Amino acid sequence: QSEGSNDKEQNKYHKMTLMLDWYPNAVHSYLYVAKEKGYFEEEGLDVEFQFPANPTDPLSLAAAGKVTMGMYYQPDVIQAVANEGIPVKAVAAVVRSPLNHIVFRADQPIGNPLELEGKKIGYPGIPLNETIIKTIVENSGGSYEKVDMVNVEFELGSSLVSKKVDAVVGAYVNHEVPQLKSEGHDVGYINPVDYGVPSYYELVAVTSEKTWEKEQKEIEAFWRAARKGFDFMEKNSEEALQILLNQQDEANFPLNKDVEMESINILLPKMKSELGFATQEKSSWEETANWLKDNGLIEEVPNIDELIVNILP
Amino acid sequence: MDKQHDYALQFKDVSFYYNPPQSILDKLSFHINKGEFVSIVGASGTGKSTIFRLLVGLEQPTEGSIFLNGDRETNRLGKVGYMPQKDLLIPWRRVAENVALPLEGKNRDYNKQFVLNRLKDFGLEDVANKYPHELSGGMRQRVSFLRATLTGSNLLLLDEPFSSLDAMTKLYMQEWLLEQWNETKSSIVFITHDISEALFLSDKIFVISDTPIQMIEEIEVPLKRPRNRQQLDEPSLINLKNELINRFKMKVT
Amino acid sequence: MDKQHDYALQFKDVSFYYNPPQSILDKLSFHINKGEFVSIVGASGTGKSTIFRLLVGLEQPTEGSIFLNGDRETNRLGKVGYMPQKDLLIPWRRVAENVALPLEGKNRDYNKQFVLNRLKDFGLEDVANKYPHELSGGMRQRVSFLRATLTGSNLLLLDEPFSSLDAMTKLYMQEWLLEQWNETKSSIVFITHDISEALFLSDKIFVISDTPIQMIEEIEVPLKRPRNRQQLDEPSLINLKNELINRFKMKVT
Amino acid sequence: MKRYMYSVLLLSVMLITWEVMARLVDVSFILPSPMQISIKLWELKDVLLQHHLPATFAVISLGLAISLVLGIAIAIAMHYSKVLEQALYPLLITSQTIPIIALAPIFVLWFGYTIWSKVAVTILITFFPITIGMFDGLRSTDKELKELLQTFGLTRSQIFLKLEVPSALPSFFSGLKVAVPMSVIGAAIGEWLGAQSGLGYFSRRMMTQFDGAGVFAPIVILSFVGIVLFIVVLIIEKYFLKWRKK
Amino acid sequence: MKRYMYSVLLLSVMLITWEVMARLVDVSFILPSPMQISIKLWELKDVLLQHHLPATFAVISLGLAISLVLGIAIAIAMHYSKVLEQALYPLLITSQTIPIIALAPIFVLWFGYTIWSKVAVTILITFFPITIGMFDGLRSTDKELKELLQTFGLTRSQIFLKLEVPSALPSFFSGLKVAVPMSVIGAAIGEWLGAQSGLGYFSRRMMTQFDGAGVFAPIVILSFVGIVLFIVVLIIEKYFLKWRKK
Ligand SMILES: Nc1ncnc2c1ncn2[C@@H]1O[C@H](COP(=O)(O)OP(=O)(O)OP(=O)(O)O)[C@@H](O)[C@H]1O
Ligand SMILES: Nc1ncnc2c1ncn2[C@@H]1O[C@H](COP(=O)(O)OP(=O)(O)OP(=O)(O)O)[C@@H](O)[C@H]1O
Ligand SMILES: [Mg+2]
Ligand SMILES: [Mg+2]
Repeated sequence: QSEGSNDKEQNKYHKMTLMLDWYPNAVHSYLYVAKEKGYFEEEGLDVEFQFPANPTDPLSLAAAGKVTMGMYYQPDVIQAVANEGIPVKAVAAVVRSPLNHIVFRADQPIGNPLELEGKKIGYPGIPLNETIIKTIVENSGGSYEKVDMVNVEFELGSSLVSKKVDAVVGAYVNHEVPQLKSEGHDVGYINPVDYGVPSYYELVAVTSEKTWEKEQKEIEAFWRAARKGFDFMEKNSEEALQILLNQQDEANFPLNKDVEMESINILLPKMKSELGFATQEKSSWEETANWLKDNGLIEEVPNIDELIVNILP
Repeated sequence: MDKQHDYALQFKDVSFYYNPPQSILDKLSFHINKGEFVSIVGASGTGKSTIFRLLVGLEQPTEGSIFLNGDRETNRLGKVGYMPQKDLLIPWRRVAENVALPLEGKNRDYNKQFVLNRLKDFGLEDVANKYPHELSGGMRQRVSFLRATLTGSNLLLLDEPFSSLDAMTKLYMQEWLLEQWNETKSSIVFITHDISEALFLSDKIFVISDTPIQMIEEIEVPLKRPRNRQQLDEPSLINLKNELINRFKMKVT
Repeated sequence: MDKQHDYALQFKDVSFYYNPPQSILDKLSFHINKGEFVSIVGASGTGKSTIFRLLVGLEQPTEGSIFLNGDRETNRLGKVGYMPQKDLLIPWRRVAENVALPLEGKNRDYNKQFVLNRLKDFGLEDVANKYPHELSGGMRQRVSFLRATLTGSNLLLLDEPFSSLDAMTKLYMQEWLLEQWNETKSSIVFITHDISEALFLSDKIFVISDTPIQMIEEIEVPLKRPRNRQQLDEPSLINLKNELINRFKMKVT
Repeated sequence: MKRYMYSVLLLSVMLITWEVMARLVDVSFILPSPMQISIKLWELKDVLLQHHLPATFAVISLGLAISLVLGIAIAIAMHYSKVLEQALYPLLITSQTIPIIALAPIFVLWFGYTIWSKVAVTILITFFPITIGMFDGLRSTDKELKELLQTFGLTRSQIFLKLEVPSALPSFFSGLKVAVPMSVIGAAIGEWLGAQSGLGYFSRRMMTQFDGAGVFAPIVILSFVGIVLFIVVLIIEKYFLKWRKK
Repeated sequence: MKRYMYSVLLLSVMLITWEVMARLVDVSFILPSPMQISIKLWELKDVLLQHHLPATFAVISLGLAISLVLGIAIAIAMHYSKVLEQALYPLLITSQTIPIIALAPIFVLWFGYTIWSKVAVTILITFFPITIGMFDGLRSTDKELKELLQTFGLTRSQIFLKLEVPSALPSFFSGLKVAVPMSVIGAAIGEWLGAQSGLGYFSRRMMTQFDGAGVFAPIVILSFVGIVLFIVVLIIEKYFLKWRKK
């Protein structure tokens, strides 16, 4: 009998999967808050989080309809839509400026992008990172040809500290940097926005066109709940972090509290928006798309109106 | 079914080809009486084994008919006892299970006690639970022979059954075979290359000379039974033997 | 080296064990004269092949000495012609290359023409370039025999060389062997289970009765050479044969 | 077992050398020492054994089970249909010479991060040895024995069950013994490509944590799974082929 | 070749079904059609054949070459030393039952993104079949033939060259035929884990570009490499074992 009622309980909720951009860390606190505090349930949602094994899985699985939404990177979304016609829509902007910084070992400091010439730079197999390096090196008057780019997939930190590469791009100022520091590896970083890279949205949420058609209501409900989570995170960042930390068990990505606290502090200003958390601005998409076009990463700027939906509070 | 004379088996105008233009049997007729022991001798590749394959039903004559116990039979599978040249025991079955194979074909709930009794008759009760590879060559031949008799047919075809035995075991097996034949009262057709063996064992020797086989020459063995090996050393038999040997001294290249 | 009588080979008080307590040879002495053809008969497992293994140098006597051509030899490998029971040809070598093996042991630049001439002598020139699997059983035996003669030794040991041949081919090979022996004038020791074969071929028959072998009974074959097979049918030989057969009618189980 | 003495000795020497080397080099995220791995294994034993091992084991069992059903069915079909054999056998053989595993990433797109993407990789990698083993085994049936059973009047299905299936077993088990370690590898590769639990997933994930011992610990368990499964197959084989032993 | 008619037919049917399915589904990043793959292959032929193929081929050749030298040497050493055999053989067999490939990511840490990390994976995966093939082959030498050659006075090294090595060839080639497709898989897996060029790398990279046809195109070439290498081994084998044929 109790099993039967359990089934009914579950049927009440709409099942949803969200693939994070990475293993859970401070940037996802609001999601875990929303889950823990029951905000999703209030909206009638049963949300499951997945973590990608492949850097591109959040986008490709969202596009293939294997997950409801995926967290991805604005420039990469634009490329996928423009170049391959991947049928996705961006539904929310989560982090509104680049976290992706160029990280180097402090014993071999790199003061200016010009010094990247002749160095080995590790990146996680995403071409955008090549463009970032190209943009900052060339804006500093250097030549991209002289930079040695190495695909290291997810092993950014390990390749840097094991001296397989001299610097990495694709590492996050809010994660890898404090993480490496806490492990005693002294590192420095360069913010690409300082050298000509547009301040693109680091993290957006995407879904497939088909999923949007079918589950628009639920997706909107999702972001209502997420906003509540974000409000909570903003006001009680320590408690929000604790909720995240409680979520992790040994099976998950073990997090360092100090690292994550620093991360939240870096993140909060980059996530906040006057218009409301997760809202999107067409201008940001246009600016980024044009930068990509100028760098030959896309041939045509896609129709932004079709690409994004702005879910207002 | 045409009822013919009461022969154990009869070929009537049988022709057979494996690959059509090349004929192996050409309108061959012969018969074997009930209770007779007949040996077939002839050079390699003339078609002796083919005659057996036809008899047991693995091949069908292109023309002509084959009669078993006077009845014309087209489906002969399971009706003739056949003991191939190699002992061909199934290696993962114990002796008793190997022996029971022809019974399993007819009836999956055969009488196990019956099999054990037969094993006893053949002096094989001690090895009933052994695997074939635990047996000596002579033993395996006896198991194979017993199995052939369990088809229930009174006609047994033996295709060079002793050719791979050493000389001593062979002598022993020949005598054992005669004993069994005496007791079971079946008809036996026996292919061999060994003239002494044919003389010692058979009532008649069928001589095959050429392919395609059109006729078979029948030679009566002038010996009474029971026989003993010394009789082979009598001058009349030595003459018969040498005559046969000379006829078959094939070109060995 | 002690110079002894001029025997082709001699065992002097030879003892041998594979697994120490169990003795195979016990102070065995015997000899074979030059040019003699000797057959060894005896029940299975008595140690006939072991005598050969000692002779060719694959085993060393635990006690006693072995003499070849009157000289005491401890390293006998390569000095005695040995033809094993199976023909043991190397399958990826052509006939001529197989035959040349004993020469390669001594000298890597042997005379190819010499090998071809020997092949001709043995009627094998047509198959010189064939692979062993392309040959009939009788052919392979001949190749193996020729190879054994090329060790250059006048002593040839043949371990049941014809046991796996069919009866007809065997008769043919026996006659061929006698011819070769006549021509090469070597001494031959021949292990067999077939009494008729031993009688037809040898000057003497060595009879082995029990393990450990302490002595060998020698029986002269009362036949002049050249022989023909009909002589085996003479009453005196038939008696000798039956006597030997009765002695060896082993228990076949 | 005295005959394994040298192996055990060599293995010990290798482990000690590794331990010493690891201590000398002292960068545990590149080269953790056996001791560190053992400690990590002990620390993580609950989560590894209760959470990740069952996930991986489910993949392996499902993959092997489907491969077995599919492989045996296709082998039997090929055995009975000349046309099927001529059509499929060359393709099966050829498929073995191509790096079919390179297709694995596609499965993630087809099946998402469900168990099925990993099961598919496992099937892909185990299907061939099982099918070929079974088919070659059926084909190896002694033709003369088969004819003999026909002369005893046994029906086609009796001959199949009493002769052909038992004849196929040795070759089938050879195939299975190849497939079983492969299944572990298939599950691990599948988990690298997309998973949320499983030993392969955990190992890869520890890599991103610079936790060398954590990378090796699940591999040790995976190896153990491989060895245990292999031994299970050996035991089953021994049972079915017990007539072969002395 | 009439006997391959059904295979070719089946293959064609499969390709056509795939093409039709792909057109119906019409999401080329999940399921590109054979036609799209062919077109992509043609477009990319220069960069694939001139840049990535040589990189992968270098990995395969180096890996196979080292495996061959090492494997043959160890097989011979085991053949001549009972102690070595007893120490190594059980470990070699056991190593086959464990998912040793799961260690591949570690190589990236040890060798960086150089060719050696991929070569190491290739060696890891090809070493075993070559060693075991050679060793089992040497061990399969007919003992009676060996003794016969001793009685002819041949020395130990003559017997090794004239008898044992040729006796080992069939089993050695069986091992090599297993190793060759494995080497292609090893190189591809090695390249997934960290590389800057190579067909495996390119395929994975196209995945990040959502270019389905681009994922498959290098796999087609990899398959081709596998088949060609396999045929080369078949030809060499046929040459050495030509005495076996009719
Ligand atoms: N299945 C077959 N298909 C085609 N030809 C065959 C087949 N079996 C036998 N033959 C041919 O038929 C002829 C007779 O063969 P068979 O086996 O009956 O000879 P045999 O007298 O038994 O010879 P042996 O004494 O060597 O056993 C031979 O030329 C043989 O090559
Ligand atoms: N390598 C060996 N190690 C241990 N014992 C052996 C070895 N070779 C033979 N024997 C034993 O030595 C005895 C004599 O064997 P041998 O092969 O010499 O007999 P044989 O007279 O040639 O027998 P057969 O007629 O069966 O060939 C047998 O009991 C046999 O089991
Ligand atoms: Mg025949
Ligand atoms: Mg012997």
